[in-house]
Amino acid sequence: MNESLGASGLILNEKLLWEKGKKGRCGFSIPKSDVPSSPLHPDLTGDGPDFPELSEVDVVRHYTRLSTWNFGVDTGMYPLGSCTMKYSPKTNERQAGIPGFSSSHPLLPAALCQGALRLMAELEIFLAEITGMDAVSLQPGAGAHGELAGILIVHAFLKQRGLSRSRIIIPDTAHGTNPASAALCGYKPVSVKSNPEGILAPEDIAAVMDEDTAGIMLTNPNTIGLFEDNIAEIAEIVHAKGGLVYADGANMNAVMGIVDMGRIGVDVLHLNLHKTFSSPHGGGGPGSGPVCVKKHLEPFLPIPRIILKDDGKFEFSEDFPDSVGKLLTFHGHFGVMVRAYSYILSMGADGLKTASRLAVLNANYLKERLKDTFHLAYDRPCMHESVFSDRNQQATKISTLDIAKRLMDYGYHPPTIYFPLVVPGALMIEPTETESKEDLDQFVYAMKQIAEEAAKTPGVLKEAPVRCKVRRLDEATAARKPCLTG
Amino acid sequence: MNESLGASGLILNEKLLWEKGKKGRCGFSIPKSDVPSSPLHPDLTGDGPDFPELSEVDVVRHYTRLSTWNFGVDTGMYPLGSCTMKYSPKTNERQAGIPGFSSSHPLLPAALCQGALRLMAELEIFLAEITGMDAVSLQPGAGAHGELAGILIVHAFLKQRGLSRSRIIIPDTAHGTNPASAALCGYKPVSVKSNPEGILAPEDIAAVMDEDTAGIMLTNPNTIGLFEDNIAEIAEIVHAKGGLVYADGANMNAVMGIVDMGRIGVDVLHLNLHKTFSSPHGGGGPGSGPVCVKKHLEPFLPIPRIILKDDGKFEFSEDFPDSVGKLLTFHGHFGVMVRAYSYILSMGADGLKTASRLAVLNANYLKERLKDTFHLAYDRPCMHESVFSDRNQQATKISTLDIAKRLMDYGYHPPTIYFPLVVPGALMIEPTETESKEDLDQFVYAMKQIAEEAAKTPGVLKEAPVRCKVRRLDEATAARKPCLTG
Amino acid sequence: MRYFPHTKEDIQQMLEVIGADSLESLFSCIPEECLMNHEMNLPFAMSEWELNHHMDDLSAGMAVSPGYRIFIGAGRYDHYIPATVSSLKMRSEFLTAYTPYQPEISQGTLQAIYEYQSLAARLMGVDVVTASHYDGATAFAEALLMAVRKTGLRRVAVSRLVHPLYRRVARTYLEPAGIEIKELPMLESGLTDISAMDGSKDFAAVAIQSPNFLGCIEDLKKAGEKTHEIGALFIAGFTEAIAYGVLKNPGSLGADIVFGEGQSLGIPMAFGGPGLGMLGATSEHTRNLPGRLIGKTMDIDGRPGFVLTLATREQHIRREKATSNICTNNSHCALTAAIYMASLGRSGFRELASLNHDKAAYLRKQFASHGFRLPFDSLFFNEFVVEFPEGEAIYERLLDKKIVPGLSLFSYYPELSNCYLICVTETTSKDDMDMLIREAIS
Amino acid sequence: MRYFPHTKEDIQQMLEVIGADSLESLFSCIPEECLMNHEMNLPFAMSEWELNHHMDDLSAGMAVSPGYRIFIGAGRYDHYIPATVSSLKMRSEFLTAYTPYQPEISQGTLQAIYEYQSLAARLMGVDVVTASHYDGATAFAEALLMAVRKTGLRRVAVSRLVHPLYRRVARTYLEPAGIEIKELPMLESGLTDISAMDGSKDFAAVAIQSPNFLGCIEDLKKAGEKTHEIGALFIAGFTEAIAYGVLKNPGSLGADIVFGEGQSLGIPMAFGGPGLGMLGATSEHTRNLPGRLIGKTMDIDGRPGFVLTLATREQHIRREKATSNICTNNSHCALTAAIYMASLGRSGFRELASLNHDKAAYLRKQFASHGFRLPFDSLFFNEFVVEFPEGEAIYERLLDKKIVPGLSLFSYYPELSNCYLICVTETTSKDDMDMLIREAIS
Ligand SMILES: Cc1ncc(COP(=O)(O)O)c(C=O)c1O
Ligand SMILES: Cc1ncc(COP(=O)(O)O)c(C=O)c1O
Repeated sequence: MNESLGASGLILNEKLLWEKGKKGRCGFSIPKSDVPSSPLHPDLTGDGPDFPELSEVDVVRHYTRLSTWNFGVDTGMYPLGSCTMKYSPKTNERQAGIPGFSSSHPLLPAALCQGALRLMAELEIFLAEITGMDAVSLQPGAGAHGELAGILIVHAFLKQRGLSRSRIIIPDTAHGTNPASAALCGYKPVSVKSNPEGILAPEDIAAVMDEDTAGIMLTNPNTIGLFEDNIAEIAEIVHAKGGLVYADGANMNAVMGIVDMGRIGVDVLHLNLHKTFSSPHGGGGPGSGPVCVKKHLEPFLPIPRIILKDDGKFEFSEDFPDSVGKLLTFHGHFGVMVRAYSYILSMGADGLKTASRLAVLNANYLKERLKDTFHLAYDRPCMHESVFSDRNQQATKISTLDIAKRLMDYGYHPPTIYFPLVVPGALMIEPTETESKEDLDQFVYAMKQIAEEAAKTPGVLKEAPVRCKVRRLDEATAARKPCLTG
Repeated sequence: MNESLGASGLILNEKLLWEKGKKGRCGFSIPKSDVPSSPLHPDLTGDGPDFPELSEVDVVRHYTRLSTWNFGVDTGMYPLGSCTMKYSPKTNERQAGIPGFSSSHPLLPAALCQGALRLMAELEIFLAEITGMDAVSLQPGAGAHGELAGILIVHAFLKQRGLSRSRIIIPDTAHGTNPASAALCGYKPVSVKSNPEGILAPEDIAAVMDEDTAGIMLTNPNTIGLFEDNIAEIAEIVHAKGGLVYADGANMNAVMGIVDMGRIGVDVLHLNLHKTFSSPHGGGGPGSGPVCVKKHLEPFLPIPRIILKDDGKFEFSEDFPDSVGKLLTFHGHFGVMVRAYSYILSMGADGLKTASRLAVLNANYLKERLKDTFHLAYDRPCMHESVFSDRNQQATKISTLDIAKRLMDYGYHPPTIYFPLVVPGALMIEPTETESKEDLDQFVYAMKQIAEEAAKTPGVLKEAPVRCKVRRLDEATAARKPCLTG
Repeated sequence: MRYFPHTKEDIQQMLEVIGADSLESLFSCIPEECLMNHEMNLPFAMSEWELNHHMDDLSAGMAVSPGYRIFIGAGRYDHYIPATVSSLKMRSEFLTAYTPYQPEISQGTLQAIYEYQSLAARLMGVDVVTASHYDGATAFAEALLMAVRKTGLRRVAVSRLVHPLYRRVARTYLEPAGIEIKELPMLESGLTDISAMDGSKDFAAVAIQSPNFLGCIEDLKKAGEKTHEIGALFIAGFTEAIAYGVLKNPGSLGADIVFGEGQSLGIPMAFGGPGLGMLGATSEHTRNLPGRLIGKTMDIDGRPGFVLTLATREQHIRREKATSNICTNNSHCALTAAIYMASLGRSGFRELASLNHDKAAYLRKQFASHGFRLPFDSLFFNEFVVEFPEGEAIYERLLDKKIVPGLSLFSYYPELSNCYLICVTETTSKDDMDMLIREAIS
Repeated sequence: MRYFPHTKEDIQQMLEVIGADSLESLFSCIPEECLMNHEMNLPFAMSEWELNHHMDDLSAGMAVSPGYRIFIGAGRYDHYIPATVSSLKMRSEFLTAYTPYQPEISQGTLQAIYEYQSLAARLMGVDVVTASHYDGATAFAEALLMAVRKTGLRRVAVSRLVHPLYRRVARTYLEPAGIEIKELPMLESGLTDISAMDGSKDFAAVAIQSPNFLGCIEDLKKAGEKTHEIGALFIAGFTEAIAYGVLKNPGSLGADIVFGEGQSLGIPMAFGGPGLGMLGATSEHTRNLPGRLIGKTMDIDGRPGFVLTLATREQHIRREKATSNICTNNSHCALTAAIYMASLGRSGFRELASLNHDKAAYLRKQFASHGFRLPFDSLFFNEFVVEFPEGEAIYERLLDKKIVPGLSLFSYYPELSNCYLICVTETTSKDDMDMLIREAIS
């Protein structure tokens, strides 16, 4: 415990692919041809893309070495707030790799893909049950895509009622994708401040909600890790003016089986399967962002939708005239759905509820253990995460960035920093339920060490990280003189 | 190129399993019971082995972290002489993992395991073809086990002829397993010096070969990386006295398709599938050490043997009364055989021959590039490896051990050191064919850098390694006060 | 549950530190009316072994090779994937990391994606490529939006031979924003009638796919020139990336913006997703690109390194003014594609592409020589259209033989009733093709 | 060939450095009469894809579950293997390293095997366990040789109920060295007749297996006492490691040396190999142990670390005087077993073991209640013997139903004709067992 988790070890440098390759090598087993060759007309053909040529062992070592410069959840604690970096079970990879799933073509006749159709149909039902919503589309490719789907649905719903509205209410704590998604549908975001408790006050919503406002996009639990206590009242206000309530469900990990999103006035909501439902984050995706709606919005869900026929077989149907249309070429990120489905089946109702309880337990435990050391933005019981700041470190000019970088030397992936924007120098810490008490205690130890260093030897933080393959990188020049290809 | 391949990066410390575990956790999915419980009599039962209890994520992180303290062929160059650390193709792992192979029971009726039987039968034929021998048993579990099989066969052959001999000739360059295997059959090794060229001189063999000597155990190419030019003449001498010639084929990687072991008087030979035939070394095994014999020794091969019946089906047969018996419970390390079989099918005759040519090319290239810097024990064209020593570094008291340790800092696994015993301070370098010219050049660069450091700043070598998770370890105390369990 | 590390004692001690007396009480702040007033109705938790069994059963209901011979492409292609690609992409440091916000601890992902951007740029013939999008269709929609932003014009022209599903996704993205989409008709030849643009103006862009949805190779050069004549941006794209192992790339033929689907580059079909949205452009569009970009830079010691860059385009900085709402992308698919491209190399990639064409050409000849009508005679890559004679129910008969002989085009192009889009890749053996013909004529 | 990194130019340049004019000439030192005077006659090289196809075909000829229901144990046991075990053991740093001769760069393997030694010692109830042997049979042979070395006596007694194949391997190892093996007969009960040792002396060891080959649990305590009375070392072992999740371990019952097969600990059956030879003993035997041992120590900075130790026992130091000729062992299988044991933990391991027994007990009861003769009534773990009535060809009938109802004992114990050794593990469902019975009596 009194020893840092982070240490220095041997890693290997590795050149860029094209510095490594040499003409005449190939790491791929080119199939033999069993047909006559019939060259394309020379006018059409080039001599192939200028790819470097490597042997199989070159390729294997290249990516093996690169991987050792990375840090994943399997390496250690990754308390990246708002991203729910929970452990991704290995069995889910086994399931997604079953040839029947991984090698199946999306345009197979329904009779030849009942397995995938059933899986998707059941997953839709599971997600509806978990959120308390009525209907689900699995098509969106990630959270932001789910938001877009949701806003498109809001837009289509209002349009059908002959309403064209120009604005949408978005709290200042919202994730950047919220306003960006709204803008894609032509909505102008109206920003609303959260109150001193870090949540939305009904009166503030009432003050801006009007007939030109499509509704509200809120995140619950919100990005400060707090539950929006006034959600029901806010929903009433919005509904009273003919608006709809969109909920960003990226933080669903806090409330599975605990909060009924359907009951509290949410009309449409998206989930992040790659967060709450444990599919691996893949270095930035792929994700999956199912959109869940109440009955009155079901007609607007993306198509195709899966329907169960009288003969007990499933098929895709396009026959939903009010649908917002298609969001991806085919049926969404099926590979991610397989993992989420496997996770839900492995957990069951009790398991999911326990996951949320332990996620909240872990977050509150960290909050309590750390709040005397780091400034806690809102000292209230939190949900899945809590937001600290660098206020206590001002004296020695230590910033959140410095704290984040130093955490790497201690063997941790840093938390989310400088978000949400309402907390200057935010340190947003989401441990998730898969961290043990020992892991949390060791993290607390590291954070307190860092606080002490910040006070006594701030230079150490300014120099950090010192253990990683590289030290602090010059992001300014990278943006000023972009070098995006080699 | 002018930058060292080795660098320092972030790794994580990790406790011992039992320091990490805590009662009440479990990382295994215990199947539900569908039968009534029927407890065993309490007199018989204990409360289970005192295993630490960990969650699945604990287990995943524990072994993920441990793995990052290791260096494998996939990480980089691993020129461990005599071990043929060539790249192990990933497709071989795919093949070995096919459920039909990996989940099959060894005692299935023949009709239900034709696939495995055919694979083994074909592999035996391939290995006979590659070595020039007549018959093969795949049963031995590794090279030393193959040696034991071979010596048992020699013993059984002589016994059948009413000869009981007490000695066996073993060159001073032999691997330690040779005398140890011979001793298991009660043979007393007679050591013979190799001549100034590093190979055996016929007259030296003639001088010791007699009617009380079972034969000779030689390694060809030998452990100095040289071909035993006089093998044919030596075989004649041994045969003339009624002895047999055993060849250790661990270095077969140099001569596939080039030397005919059958033609040169070898009666029995073993191979290392985990070396020449690319199956991964697994941190020290499992291996596989097939034993190959000429016709006259076939009756003595281990049983069961695979036979092809008239109906075209394969089956195991025990009906070989002269057999030396069984060496493993079942049929040998089948999983390793699958990999070797896949490798041979992927390479074909040309591929295997090319592998040997390139292995020898790489070894000679390194020899030439390094011989001005490091003392070369025998300056002759070599086969798969060459042996240097620390003689040129005596001035500054730098030893082979220091050089080996320093190589780690440069990003290489060290060569085999202090073997063969005939070369004081031996540095035995076997690059194998899967290293590219660039890799070799970079290795040469590192070796020359180290030689320069040895001359100018020897302290740097004495301190090495400095990049690995730990620095030099106290092996003396480890042996004096063994701590073998925790 | 094996995923939970908490022992009863742990929970007790932690609750004490928090000052809560039970796990439930952690949620006491939540108003009563928000709570779920029933237990979730979900299947009873399965053991790892029950799950394996269940999933094996489910997947058994799927038609995949070798059990079935499937000749469908149309946006998803069955290509060989080396064991190296499958095993390297599973390295947990890649798989279980997230977006590389913290570059010092994410150099593996960053260099890999930087290399992906570079190889993809070489493949597409553009100066810059984004770190990835969800799929070819969203990359297409984003390409159109780029043009609209760049030109300030709110009309785009799209070939009717761009993948029909891509066009529907584009409509979903563009219509709410009131952007008008004009459709370019198809010619007898199965190519786009670019002349339909003659004299038109105020178009932000003209978009063409080649090989197009019917497998025909478009004359991008001509289309590009026409497009530039009318002052619009030329957008070109593909659904089958392997084609550019042999074909001249879109950039070299004048495309300003290039979109495409990268699934063919070592990514399993997986019932349609995840795939890889590829989007690139000439350098003047760099700061107008949507989504992540990785850039090369140096650390304070002067060592080279990589970072996410030009973030001022993105939602987390610019919010509603961002060039897109995308956040999580398909990074792991881009990594996979990079490993795949690196494994092939230029010569391998070219050889593989030629093989795809050779095989398709063989099958097409077979159909021709057996008297099937081939509606289009344009040059093609690995897909082509064949007509099955009216009423013969050839398709159904082949299905019974576990052969899926292609995709019926009727629902996409009503005028092409009885026509099927047939795809052949390096995974299709001559025997498979001969068997298809044999059964088709039997 | 994709495994070769050499370009033509590379080869030329390298030859020049060497001063050779061709690859052939590198072998000019080899005497003509040693050269292979023909090309090797091997199948034409297969592409990765042809190989996949070929291997899938070959493996299709294998009877495995779920297609078949297999009730054979007898030294190889079908247990569930968690996905975590399979994926972690494949980490290339573990898989593609070799024996950790250089400890500083091999701490991963070293700590993992040190932990294996520790967990295995707890399982077997001994002070020290080796890093691994090839399999249970060679561990058994090495155990006997240990006793011979230790006592200087050249006679050992082995129960006839030790796995028959283990006994044959032991003979192969011991006979050439002229060591005599006495066989202890079996009693009606299916247990070893230890009384056969009464009054005998000059025995190096007495060796017993429990559960024995017929599945019966031996009275190790009594056997150990008897053995020690006559001044021999007591060697006890097992083929089914899972049994010691519930049974008192051999060490605690007086065994001096313990051998066993660890395949059940997360290692696939793989047609019989590789498995895991487990060998341990009380501390006074430490320096007499064969094979690798990992020890804990410190580096020069005082940091804990691990090394191969007590090498003076081994062939590379002691050559013909070594305690064994073993060099490469089954390290990767020991790693696998360690991951497996760590995943289960004490409670999980115990629960799993009980489940194995419960299921076996269920099936045995079923046989009994359907009138089958059960020759032995001793306590058992997860294997037992049942007799199929003469002439009914039940075995053959079941095979036709894709059920392999056990192992015929006739060839191992001629007196047990018509008797089958039946094994049940946690992977056998009640349905499987009911179906076996149904078919057996039909
Ligand atoms: C609160 C919140 N909303 C939306 C998103 C966007 O989800 P995605 O990144 O999957 O598009 C995120 C994730 O970054 C988030 O944290
Ligand atoms: C020359 C030689 N002979 C025999 C052996 C023993 O082979 P194994 O370690 O597979 O038992 C080796 C490998 O270490 C060797 O290099």
